[in-house]
Amino acid sequence: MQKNFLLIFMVGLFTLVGCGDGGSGTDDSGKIIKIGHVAPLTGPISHLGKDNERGAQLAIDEANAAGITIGGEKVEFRLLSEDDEANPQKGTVVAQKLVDSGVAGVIGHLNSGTTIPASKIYHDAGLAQISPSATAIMYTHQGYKTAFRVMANDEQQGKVLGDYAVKTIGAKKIAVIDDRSAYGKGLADEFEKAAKSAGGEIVTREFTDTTKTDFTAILTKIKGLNPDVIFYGGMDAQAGPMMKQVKNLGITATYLSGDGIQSKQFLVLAGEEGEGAYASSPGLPLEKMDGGKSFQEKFLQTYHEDIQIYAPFTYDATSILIDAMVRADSTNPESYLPLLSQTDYQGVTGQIRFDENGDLRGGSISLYRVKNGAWEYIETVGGE
Amino acid sequence: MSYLSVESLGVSYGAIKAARGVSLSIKEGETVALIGSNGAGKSSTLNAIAGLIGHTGKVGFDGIDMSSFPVHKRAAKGLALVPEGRGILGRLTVDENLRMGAYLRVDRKSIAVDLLRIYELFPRLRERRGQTGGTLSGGEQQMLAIGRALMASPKLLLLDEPSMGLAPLMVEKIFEVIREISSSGVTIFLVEQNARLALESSNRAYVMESGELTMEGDSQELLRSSKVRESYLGELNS
Amino acid sequence: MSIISKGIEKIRSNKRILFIGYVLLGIALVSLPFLLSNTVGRTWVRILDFALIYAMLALGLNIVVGFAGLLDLGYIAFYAVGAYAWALLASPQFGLHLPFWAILPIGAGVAAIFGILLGAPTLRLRGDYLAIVTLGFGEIIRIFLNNLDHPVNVTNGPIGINKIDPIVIAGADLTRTHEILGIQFSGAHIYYYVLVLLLMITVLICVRLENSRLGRAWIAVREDELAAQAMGINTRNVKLLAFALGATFGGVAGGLFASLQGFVSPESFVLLESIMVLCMVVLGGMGHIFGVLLGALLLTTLPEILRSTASPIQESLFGAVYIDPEALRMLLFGLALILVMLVRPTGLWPGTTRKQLGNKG
Amino acid sequence: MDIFFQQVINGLVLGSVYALVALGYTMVYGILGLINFAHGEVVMVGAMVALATVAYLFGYFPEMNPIVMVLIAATTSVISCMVLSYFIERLAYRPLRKAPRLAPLITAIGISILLQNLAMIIWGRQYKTVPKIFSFETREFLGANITDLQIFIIVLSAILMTLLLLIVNYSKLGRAMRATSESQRIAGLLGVNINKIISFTFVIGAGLGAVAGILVAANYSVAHYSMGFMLGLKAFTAAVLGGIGNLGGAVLGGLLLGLIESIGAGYIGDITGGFLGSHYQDVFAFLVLIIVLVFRPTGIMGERISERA
Repeated sequence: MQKNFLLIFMVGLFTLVGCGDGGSGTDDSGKIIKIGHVAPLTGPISHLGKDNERGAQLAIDEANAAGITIGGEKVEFRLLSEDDEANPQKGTVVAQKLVDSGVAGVIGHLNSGTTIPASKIYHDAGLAQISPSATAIMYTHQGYKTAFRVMANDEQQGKVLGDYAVKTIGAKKIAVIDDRSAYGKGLADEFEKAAKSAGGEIVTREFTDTTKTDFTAILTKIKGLNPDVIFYGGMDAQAGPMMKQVKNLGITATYLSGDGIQSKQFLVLAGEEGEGAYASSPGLPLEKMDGGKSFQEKFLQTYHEDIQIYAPFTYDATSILIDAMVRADSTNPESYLPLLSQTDYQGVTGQIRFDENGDLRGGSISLYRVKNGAWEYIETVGGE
Repeated sequence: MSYLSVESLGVSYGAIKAARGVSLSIKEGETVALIGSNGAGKSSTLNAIAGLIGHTGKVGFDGIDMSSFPVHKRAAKGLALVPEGRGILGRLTVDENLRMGAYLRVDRKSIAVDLLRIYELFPRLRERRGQTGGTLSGGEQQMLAIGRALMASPKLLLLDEPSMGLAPLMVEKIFEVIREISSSGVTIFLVEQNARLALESSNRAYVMESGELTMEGDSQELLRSSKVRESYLGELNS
Repeated sequence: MSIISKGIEKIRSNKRILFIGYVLLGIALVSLPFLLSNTVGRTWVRILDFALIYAMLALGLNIVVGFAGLLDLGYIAFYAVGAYAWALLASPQFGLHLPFWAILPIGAGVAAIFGILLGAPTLRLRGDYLAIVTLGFGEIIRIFLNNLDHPVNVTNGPIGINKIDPIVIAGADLTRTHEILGIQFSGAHIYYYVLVLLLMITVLICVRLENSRLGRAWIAVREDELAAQAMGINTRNVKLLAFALGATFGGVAGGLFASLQGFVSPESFVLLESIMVLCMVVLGGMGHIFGVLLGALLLTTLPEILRSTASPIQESLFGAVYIDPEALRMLLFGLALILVMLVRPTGLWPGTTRKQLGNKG
Repeated sequence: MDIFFQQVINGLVLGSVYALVALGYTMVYGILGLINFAHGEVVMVGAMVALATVAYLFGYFPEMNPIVMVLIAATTSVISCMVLSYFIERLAYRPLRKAPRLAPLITAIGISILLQNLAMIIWGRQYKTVPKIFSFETREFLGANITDLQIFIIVLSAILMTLLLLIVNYSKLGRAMRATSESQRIAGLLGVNINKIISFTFVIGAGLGAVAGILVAANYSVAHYSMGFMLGLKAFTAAVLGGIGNLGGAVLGGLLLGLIESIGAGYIGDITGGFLGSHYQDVFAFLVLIIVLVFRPTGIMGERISERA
C-alpha cells in the first residue's frame, strides 16, 4: 500500500522530466537530423571523451555549413552528446536514450567496455554505430551489420608494434606492462604475440591500473631484468608519469606504446623524460593528409585546446556517416547502411574502407618518436 | 546577594521530565547540599547548571545570566563540575588530567603552584602522575576528579555523588578534603545520596523529590527534621 | 511524512480500501512502462529496469547494514559474483548454456558462500574496521575478476564476457521484442515485469525476515551486541546469516543484470557502485524496507532526470549553457545527497517505530 | 639486493604520502568517529590550487625565484584547503553531529562528488602537469636511484609528522584534542570549546592533506580532478591498518602500506611461483590488512578500548 506514495512521487518526477524535454525547440533552418555521440564526459578519462565530442561536432558544423540536401530537403545535423561515465550499464541506458530520441546514427562509444554492450541496442534498433576508438576485437566480431570502427583494432596495431620492436628497434628482451583496461590488455596481448613470433623474448609481464600514478615498484623489477624495450599498453595519463619514473630509476630501455599515448598530453606529462619514446597511431599523420592541417587549426581555433587523441577519428566517423546518408539520399538506416559498409572515403586519418566485419580494411599504422619535445613521424606500416 | 541563582529550571528527556520548576540560590562561600533519593533529578539539575544538558528556566551566576551559555563558557565563568562517575580522561596521564583542569588559565606560574598544592593534598596522585587515568582505582580517580576541578581554581565547585562506589574509608577521606576546600573559601554545591554525610558537611541543603524541590533549610536543622530522618537517613520514628 | 503514515494506517484498517489500493497499485505497475515509453521514451523503461535491480541490491544491503548494523562497503562484490556466475554458466565463454531456473539458484548460492567467506574472518571486527575490510574484500573480488584471464582464462579479464544468454521462457528470448495480443513488448519492457515480480518476492521475504525471530535477533545485535549475547543470541551465526542472506540478494540481482545486459566486465563492479548502493539504503531510510526502496528508485533515476534537465534548467534560468551539463548533473547529484541528509538525517522515509534507533550513544 | 633496496625507497616515498593523508583521516576519526570521505578530494584541491598558483606566477612573473614561487603556491594551497575543510565541517558535518552514524558518511560522499565536479568545471578535464621550475638531481645511494625530490618528500613528511605528534602529545592544544577525542562531554566541562577543537582538527588535517597533494603532484608531475579518491582510500586503509584514531598508527600504517605495495608488486610473482603477478598488488595489500585485523581487531597500534558508536 505504501507503494502508492512512491508511485505518486515517481510520476511527479517523470512529469518534471517531460517538462525538461519540452525545452529543446526546433529551428526552421531545415529538417533536423540528429546524430548521437557517446563518450565518458565525467570521470578520469573525460578529457578524451570531450575531445571525441569536439571532433564530431566539427564534422557536423562543416556539414551544416555546406548546406546538405537529403531527399530533396535541406537538412541540418545536430549532435546529441551523451555521457556513459565509462560504465557499461550507463552505456546501455544512454544508447537506448539515443535510440528513443530518433538519432539517425551513432558515433561512439569511446571505451570497448561500453561500446560492446551498447552495440546490441543499436543493432536491435537497426542503427549504424561507428566507434572512433574502441579497439577490442570482440566489438566487430559479434555478427552485427551495424557495428563499424574507423580505427585499427588491437590485432592490427599490436602486430605492427610487435614487429617493429623486434625487427626495427632490434629488441631481444622485452618487458610488457598493461593497465588492465580492455584497451591496454588487448593491445599488450596482441603485441606480445607478434613480438614472440618475430623472435623476441618477453622477459616479464607487469600490470598497473588506470588509477595509479606510481609505477616505481614494477619498474624497479623490470630494471632488474634489463630489457631492451618496455612496451606499455595504456593511456597517456599514466604513460607520462611512468616515463619520468623510467628515467629517474636509470632504466635505459626504449619505451614503446600504442595510440593511447601518441598525444600532446603525453609530451606535456612526460616532459624532458619523454624524449626517445616510440608510439604508434592508426592512420596517417594529420599533417600528411589533405585537410588534416586545416582540421587541426580549426580545432584549435574553435576550442582553444589541442587535439587529445581521437578527435580526428570521431571527425572522420561523423563525416563518413553523413557521407553515406548523402549517397543514399536518405537518413533511414535501412537505406544508408549498405552504402556505409561500402564506404571509400579519404578522411583526415587515412583512406577509410570497411571489411565484412565493419573493421577498417588494411588500416595503416604510423610510427612516431619523441624528438625535441614533439612527436616526430617515422614511417607508416601497412595500408595500401 | 546570591552567587548562584537558579530560577524555575526544567530538564526533560523526551517526554520524561527529570526536573521542573527548580529554584534555588547559593551565597558566596557557602557549601550547599542537594539530597534526595535515586532518580529524583539531582544529577540532572547539577548537569543543567553546568551546562552539560539543555534546560529551560534561568541560571544566573555572579550577576550574569548564563542560561544561553554552552558548557565551556560556563566553565570559563568559574563553574567546575565533578561529574557523576568522575569523568576521568582514561587515555591521558594523571598529570595531563590535572593540567586539563587548568585549561582555561593562562598564568603558568600560578598553575604550577596549584599543581604542587594538589599533589600535596593527594600524595597518591603524585606517585601516579605518569600513569594513565584509566589505570587508577576508584578512589584515586575521585581524588583526581576533584583535583582536576580544583585546578580550574573555580568560583563554584559542583560535586556530583562524590561518595558513590567508594569504600567507607575512602569516602571519609574524600569528605575530609571537601570540607578542607570549603574552608578555604570555595563555594560548593554538592549532590549526594548519602544524606547524612552531605548534611554534616554543608551549611544549607535542599531536598529533591521526583524532579521538584520539596524542602530547604539549614543543614543542622534538616538533620534534625523528622521527615528527613525518616526518608533519607534511614531512621524510623520511634 | 507523519501525516502520510497516519493516512496509511487509516487506509490499512479498512479492508475494502486496501483491496482497491492493491488493485490500483497492480494496474499502475503493469501500465507504468506503457506510460513511460509513450511519454518520455523507452529509455525510461530500461532505466526503470536498472532501478529495480538496484532496489533489489539495496534491499539485500539493507539486511546487512540496516537490520544487522554491519557496515559493508564491498557489497557490490556479491553482485559481481552473481553476474559472473550467470555469465560463465550461460555464455559461449565455456560453451555452457544452462537455463535460467538452474543458474539463478546457483548464482544465489555461490554469492551466499562468498557472503559467509567474507563474514567468517571479520566477525570480531566492529564498526569502521569492518567497513574497510569489506571494502578490501570488494576490491579483491573485482581485481580477481579483472585478472583471471591468465594463466588460465576464466573471466576474459578486463575485456569482459559477451553474448550472455538472456532469460528464455518457453523458447522466447526475453531481451527481444515480442508481440503479444497485438501489443509490442520490448525486451526491457518484458524484463520490467520479471524484475517487478522478483522485487515483490524480495520485499515479501524482507518483510517476513524483519518480523521473524531472526529479524529481531539482528536488531538486538545492531543495538547492543553484548546484550544480545547475554540474551542467548548466537551473535556469530546471526551475523553470518545476515551476510549470507544479503549476499544472496546481491547474487540474484547480479545474475539478472548479466542476463539483461548480455555483457559483463569488471568495470560494472567498482567501489563507487558499492558506495552508491549504501547511499540508497541510508538516504531512503536505513532499516525501513519501503524507505530503502524509495532511496534506490530515487538515486537511480535522479542522475537520469538530471541528464535531461541540467541544460534546459540552465538555459531557462540564465539564458545559455554556462556549465557543462555533465558536470552540473553530478554537481547537483552531490548536492542532493548533502541536502537530503541535512534536512532528514534519518533518511527520507525512516521506519515509524525505529526512528530513534541507530543513534550515536 | 640493490633491487630490494630500491623497492624499499619506492615504498618509503609512497608511504610518506599515504601517512600524511592518513593523519587527516585518523585525526577526524579520532575526534568524531567519522570517515571523512571528502578528505581525498581536499588533497586533490591542494594539488590543483598549488598548480594553478605556480602556473599563474610562472605566467606573470617568470623572473621570480622558483623557491619563492613554490612557497607562495604552497601557502595558497594550504590555506585554501584549510578554509575549504573548515566550511565542509561547518556546513556538512556539524549539523549532523547528533544524527545517525551513517548520515555524515553520506554527506561526505556528497561533498566528494561535489568537489570533484567543481574541480572539473574550474580546472578542466585535462591532466595538469607541473611546470618544471626546479631540476632535480638523481642520486645513487647503495645501488638505488633516488631523486632529490624524493628525499625532500621523505624528509618533509617526517618533519611534519614529528611536529604534529609533538603538538598533539605535548602542547595544551594537543591535550585538549586528545581530551575531546576521548570525551567531548568532559572536555567541555573543563572549558574546552569543542567546536573550535573539531574545526582545528579538520583544518590541520586539511593542511597536511594539501602538502601531501602538492608532493604527489610534484613527484609524479601530474594532477587531475579525479586523483583524490583512490589516494584517499589508500590512506584510509593505511589509517585502519595502523589503528584508526591513533596518530602514530597512521604514520606506521602509511609507511607500511607503501612498503607492502612496493615490495609486494616487486616480489609477488616470485613468491607465488609466477602464478600471481603485479596486478595482484592491491589484493596483497588488502590481504595483509585483513590478516592484521583478524589478529588485532583494532589495528596495529589501536587501543583495546571499547569501540565508539
